[in-house]
Amino acid sequence: MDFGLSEEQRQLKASAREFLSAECAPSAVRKAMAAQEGRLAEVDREIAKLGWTGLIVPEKFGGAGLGILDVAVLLEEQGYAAMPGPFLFSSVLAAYAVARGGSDETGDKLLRPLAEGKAIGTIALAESGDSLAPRDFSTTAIADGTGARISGVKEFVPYASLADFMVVAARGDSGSADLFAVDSSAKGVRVEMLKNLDLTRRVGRVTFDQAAAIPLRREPALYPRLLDIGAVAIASDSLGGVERALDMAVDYSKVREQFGKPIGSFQALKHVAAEIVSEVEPARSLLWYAAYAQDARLADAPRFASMAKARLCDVYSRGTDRAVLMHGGIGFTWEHDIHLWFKRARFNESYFGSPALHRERVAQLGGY
Amino acid sequence: MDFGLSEEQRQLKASAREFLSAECAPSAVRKAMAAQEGRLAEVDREIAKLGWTGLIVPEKFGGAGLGILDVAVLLEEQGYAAMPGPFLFSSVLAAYAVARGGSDETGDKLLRPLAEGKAIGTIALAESGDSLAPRDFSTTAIADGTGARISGVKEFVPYASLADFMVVAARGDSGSADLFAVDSSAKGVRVEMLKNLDLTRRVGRVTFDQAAAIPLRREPALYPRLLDIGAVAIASDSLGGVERALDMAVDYSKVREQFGKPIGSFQALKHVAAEIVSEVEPARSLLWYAAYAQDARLADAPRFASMAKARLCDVYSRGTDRAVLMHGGIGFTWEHDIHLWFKRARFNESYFGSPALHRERVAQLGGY
Amino acid sequence: MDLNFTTAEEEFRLKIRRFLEENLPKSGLGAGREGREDKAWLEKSKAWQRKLYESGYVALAWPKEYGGQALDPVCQTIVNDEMVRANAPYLPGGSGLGMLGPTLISWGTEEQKRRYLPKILTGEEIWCQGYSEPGSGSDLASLRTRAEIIGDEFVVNGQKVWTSGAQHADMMFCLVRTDPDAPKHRGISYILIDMHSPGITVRPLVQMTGDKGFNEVFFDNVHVPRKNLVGKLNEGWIVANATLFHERNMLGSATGSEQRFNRLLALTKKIKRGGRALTEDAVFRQRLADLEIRVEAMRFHSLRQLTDQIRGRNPGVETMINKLVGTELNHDLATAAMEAMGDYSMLAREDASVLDHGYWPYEWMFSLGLVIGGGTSHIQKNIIAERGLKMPKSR
Amino acid sequence: MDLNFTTAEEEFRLKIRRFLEENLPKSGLGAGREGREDKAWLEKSKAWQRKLYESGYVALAWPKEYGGQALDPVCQTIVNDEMVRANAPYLPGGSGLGMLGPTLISWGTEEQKRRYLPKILTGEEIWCQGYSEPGSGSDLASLRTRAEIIGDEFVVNGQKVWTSGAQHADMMFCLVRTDPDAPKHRGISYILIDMHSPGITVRPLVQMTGDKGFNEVFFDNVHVPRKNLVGKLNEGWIVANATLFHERNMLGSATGSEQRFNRLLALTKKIKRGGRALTEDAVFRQRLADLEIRVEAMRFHSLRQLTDQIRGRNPGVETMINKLVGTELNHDLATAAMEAMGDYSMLAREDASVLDHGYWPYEWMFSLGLVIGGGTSHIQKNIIAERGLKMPKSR
Repeated sequence: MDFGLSEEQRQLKASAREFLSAECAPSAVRKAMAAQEGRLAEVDREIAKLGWTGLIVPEKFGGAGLGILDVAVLLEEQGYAAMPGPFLFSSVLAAYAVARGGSDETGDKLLRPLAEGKAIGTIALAESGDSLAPRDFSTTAIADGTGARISGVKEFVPYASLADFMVVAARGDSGSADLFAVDSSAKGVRVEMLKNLDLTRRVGRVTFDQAAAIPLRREPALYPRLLDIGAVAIASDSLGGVERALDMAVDYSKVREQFGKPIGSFQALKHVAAEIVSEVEPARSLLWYAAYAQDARLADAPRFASMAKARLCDVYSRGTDRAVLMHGGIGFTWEHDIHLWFKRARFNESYFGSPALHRERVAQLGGY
Repeated sequence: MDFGLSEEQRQLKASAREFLSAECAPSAVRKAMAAQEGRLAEVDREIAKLGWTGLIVPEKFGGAGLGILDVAVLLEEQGYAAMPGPFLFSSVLAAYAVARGGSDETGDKLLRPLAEGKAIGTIALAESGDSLAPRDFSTTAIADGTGARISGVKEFVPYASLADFMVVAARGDSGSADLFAVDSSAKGVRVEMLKNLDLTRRVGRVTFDQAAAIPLRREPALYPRLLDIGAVAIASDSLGGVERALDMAVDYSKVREQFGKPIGSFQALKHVAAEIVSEVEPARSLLWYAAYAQDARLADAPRFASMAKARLCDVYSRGTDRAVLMHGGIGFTWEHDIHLWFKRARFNESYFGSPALHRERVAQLGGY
Repeated sequence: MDLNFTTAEEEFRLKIRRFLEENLPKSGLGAGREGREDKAWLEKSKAWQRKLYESGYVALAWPKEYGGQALDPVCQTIVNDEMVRANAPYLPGGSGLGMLGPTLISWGTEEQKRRYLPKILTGEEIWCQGYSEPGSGSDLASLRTRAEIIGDEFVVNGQKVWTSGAQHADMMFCLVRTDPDAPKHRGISYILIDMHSPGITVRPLVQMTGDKGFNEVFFDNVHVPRKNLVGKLNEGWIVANATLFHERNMLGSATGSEQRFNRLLALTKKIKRGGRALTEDAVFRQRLADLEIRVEAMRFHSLRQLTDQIRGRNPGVETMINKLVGTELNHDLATAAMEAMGDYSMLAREDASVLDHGYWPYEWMFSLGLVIGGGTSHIQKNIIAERGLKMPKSR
Repeated sequence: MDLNFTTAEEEFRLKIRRFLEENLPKSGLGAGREGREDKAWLEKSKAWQRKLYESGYVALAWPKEYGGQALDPVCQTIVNDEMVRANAPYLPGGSGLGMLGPTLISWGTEEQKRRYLPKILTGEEIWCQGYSEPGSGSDLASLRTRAEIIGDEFVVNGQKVWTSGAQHADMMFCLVRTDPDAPKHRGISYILIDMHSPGITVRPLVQMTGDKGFNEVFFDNVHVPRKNLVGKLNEGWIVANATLFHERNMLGSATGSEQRFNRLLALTKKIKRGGRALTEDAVFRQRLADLEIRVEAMRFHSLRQLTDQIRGRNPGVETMINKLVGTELNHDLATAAMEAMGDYSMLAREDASVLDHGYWPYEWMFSLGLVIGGGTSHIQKNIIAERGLKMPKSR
């Protein structure tokens, strides 16, 4: 029985904290926010060198072959930094789908450059409706030889204009896969970027018109697993985010003075901060288990993915809301950085389903 | 446009406060709690002299013929005092049902002694299921000449063993009334008292076996109106209750010292108190409107009855919970009085339907 | 208790309703809170206020001698309700109408009233509030902007911050320190400053919404005539509190909440969740009903306070809670709307696919700003506990 | 991270599970919190603790020389889990096992350890805690019970309050003031008092539940040998804090929450609402799921702390939150159960029609008592903020 991060994971976390606080300080994040692409190309180059881009890519495709708990630790730090760019969608979700669902040939073609930082993947799942279930998709896949042709419109596709390939969920013929890899430069793929509230991220609308696609069917039931990994990934980012918001509010409360003393000496602010951390720490433990359950392929892994998504997103939204309030007027300015996390929390809360939706799933999977 | 209590209502309130603080202090309430009957016979005699028992009884039956807002003001004060006894169920609900639904003869027979304080009525609505809808009742009424015969089991009948008559809800033949007046001493009426958590009240189980009953059918759709009046009445009691809990906590915080100063000077306690009063005052305004809407027979009266029940009961439960906490250890003792209101809040919350049920009704009646 | 309006009042309501139907600016002036930083907005909305005033619908309860009509506050309530109902644009003279005007009526000299009140009504002079400073937020009384008396002038040096609308303002009501040696609440004066005076620099601050709504204002030897003092010298704190009282009631006003709830309800009826309208989702229905109950409670709560005002009763704790409850309710309404929109809540208001014309992302943020501005919820709770519940001071 | 138990641990789990199946007292000892005031309960549960100890299932991690087995804390966790799973009765020696024992192991003299620890394990000596006083609740360090040193004895005068189990106790670990002139935290000593000494009066206090769970204890010239001092003279505050640390972790323990959630779930499955089981009600499902998520988070949170303990890591803010989060979660669970029961929640636990054997009305009240006891939630938040987040002290 050992419930904690390994030495390697703690080192990974510490080095990520160090790297990101140097290279991805809020001033850098703001550069990405102002840029059209919405990422820091230099940071993306560096993290490839650090091996992050290939972290969960299998070794046979040039990656480190690590697991979800490892990547959760890294995503927590990215959330702490509000790191912009496609990492979560490319190196975690698209990479996971291709690694598990693609043939060796597909893996070689798509994942090797991704691990090396030379290519970017993304995921195209959501549509204008609220359902992520294949039966509700209007996007369809029609078999075409060993491949398929995809038609339909996907919404909120992260970094769609940057992606070299996309992992697309579609309603296939019976027995077909739910997930497909599509080359972004293929004929029939059209990208239109949307305007995001959370400027540390970019999303777009992708229209597929009979676009050539590779079915990802090596592992059965891969699509629901991908959604669970997505839930855990967003939860990890949220953990780091709420931690940062709390740190900022607490730090500010120690230096800002009113009534002749630091505002952090007022009980009201102390209690708000105490309430936030009292939500954060048990939620961290929950997240670790949810990530571990994915790695260990436990039967209850989907249920704990939903628990983590529901809880961490609630805690993140509530935590940033209160952290802004703890700052007073300065917290409402563009100049102060707290709004980066405040808005990112909103993105995280909706992406991959609301807390209410995940609580309902917890109830269903729990047999009640 | 005049949104406030009238001069008469304010006088009624002030005199009720004065009377109850003298005659129905916690020490007196505790006597009732310890007694089997669960009421203060002396106080009940006095309030008859004050005219409270006949407050809403029509003048033709010896009452004052006042309205729901008047009685709401009085119930608020009774809630403030945690006044034990059948008043709310007898002089408000049973009286209302008979006054509106009974013939002049029935009114004369039942309401005149009630107004004079010589008889007690009660209501027998709930059964072991959670529904208050006649179609779900297992209690039935069968026509018998101009009267009816009632059979079934009613639960949580307030002060059943004290009541001289009961207003019983039953599933009748089509076209029949839903409500009936039953003489408690009639053949086929059996009462068994239950043990209450809130000792400022008593409830019992009443079994009817072909008991003779008088249909209350003068006013159509009386039964749903009675439920609405019940909701407003319980909400009024709750308003007074949460007010008292807050007063007790605030008063205690001014005298109890810790760390060399009154605990009320600590911001944490101030903020809790401020949060309670910030819920109480708008809820009071809401309650006034809900009561007024009944008197003015506005079309939206049922909806506002549900709003008041949902809101006031939430505020009461939450408020007493926090008020106990504000007291610290002493608040958890039997000796301290705060638990009287803490438990009464629980009674109020469930009686006539939970806040969640009433919110759903608000949505339904609001057309969403 | 009688919630019926008199026949005269009902006629008045129909009159303003008809007026609004016929005269509401057709475009370019949203009822939303955004977009109020630009010059074009200012000119158009000044014209709108003048028209409204000339038609007799501005500050109806003000005394006649200063351009008001000395009407019952009920009429003002009717106007406010109808303005909200018609989605009428915000008035540019809001700070003057809602904050300075009532303060001057109580505290101003006859000359000040005659000089300033009429132009507040017409919108000819736009006012801003000079209260907060970089070091003085919650602890407002620690402010350091100095005003020295030289001859019959104040000479002002210092800085204000979070000054909404300073870029448009002709005048500022401003707190300055006139006696640096006195205890902090006793050395403050309340003066009226011409914003076109030499030595004033206005620098916009950007909100988290990306808009320029408020400003820093710098004073470098700004000369202000002594007659611009409101109340007594060094006794400005009491005047300041009168203004704060009006500000907090304005910020916590229930009028907008009802409209926002209706907008939220209309939005959720259109959103699908699991194949049904979100309004059919049992869980979201609970949330909607709870919000509506709180909105309705605040609506009746303001009618109760209006009645107390007509009856001449001094406001108590029930009034102190307005700002806290009203602003938090508005933020909760906006948060519910964001959650209702699901993934669409991640779109900025400029996006073509954004729902409900992008009203909610802005409102979600701005409403949090109002939870902070005019005294954060923490400060409001102190006030409620100490002044309303008489709990012992801790500072 | 590896949540698998070793084969040896799994075998140990099966062994204790079998033991409990075969040996659990069949009647008269509920797992609930009520009924612990009477003598019959005491005798029966002392016998149960002795049996448990003799079978090797009490305080497994304690050092061998004092009657423990020096086992890994994992084994203790396994025992705790299985006890909860089997609904095993509370141990009468809880205060000794959970609070004084660990404190003595760190702070006691060799003689004290040999004298007291073995009898804590067997349940032969029952302990109670003498901390709070009528004037000293949240501000514990202001306590006034005096102990004067006369010869080689302390002579104790004063009063303690909220002393759980004092009516059963053979011994008390007690905070007394030994230097009234020193600053309040520096004149306190931690001593062990024989409850059978002359001059001690125990008077029961009744809880809001109607039960006599705790007491007032009066000291009138009670003589205590000097060797009963734990830690140094006048430096008892630091020892007291060690005990408080253990108390708070005990009160906030996640072990019981899981069981309570399961009980709540079983209850709600049986309750009908609108013709369906309450578990099918979309709104209540949200509540259940939210509670279960919080319960699970605390379960993993204690595994994480257990791991840290095994790894020898000093506890930080993640441990300071246990009492706050654990007790509020338990109260929320009980409140949800009360709401689930609808009108049946108004019945006292003695009523024949009460649901779920009357477990919830008592639990609803008692769990609020635990939110208060051992440092209210307000005090816990101060500790978390000041010690955990290093926010500036305000006192």
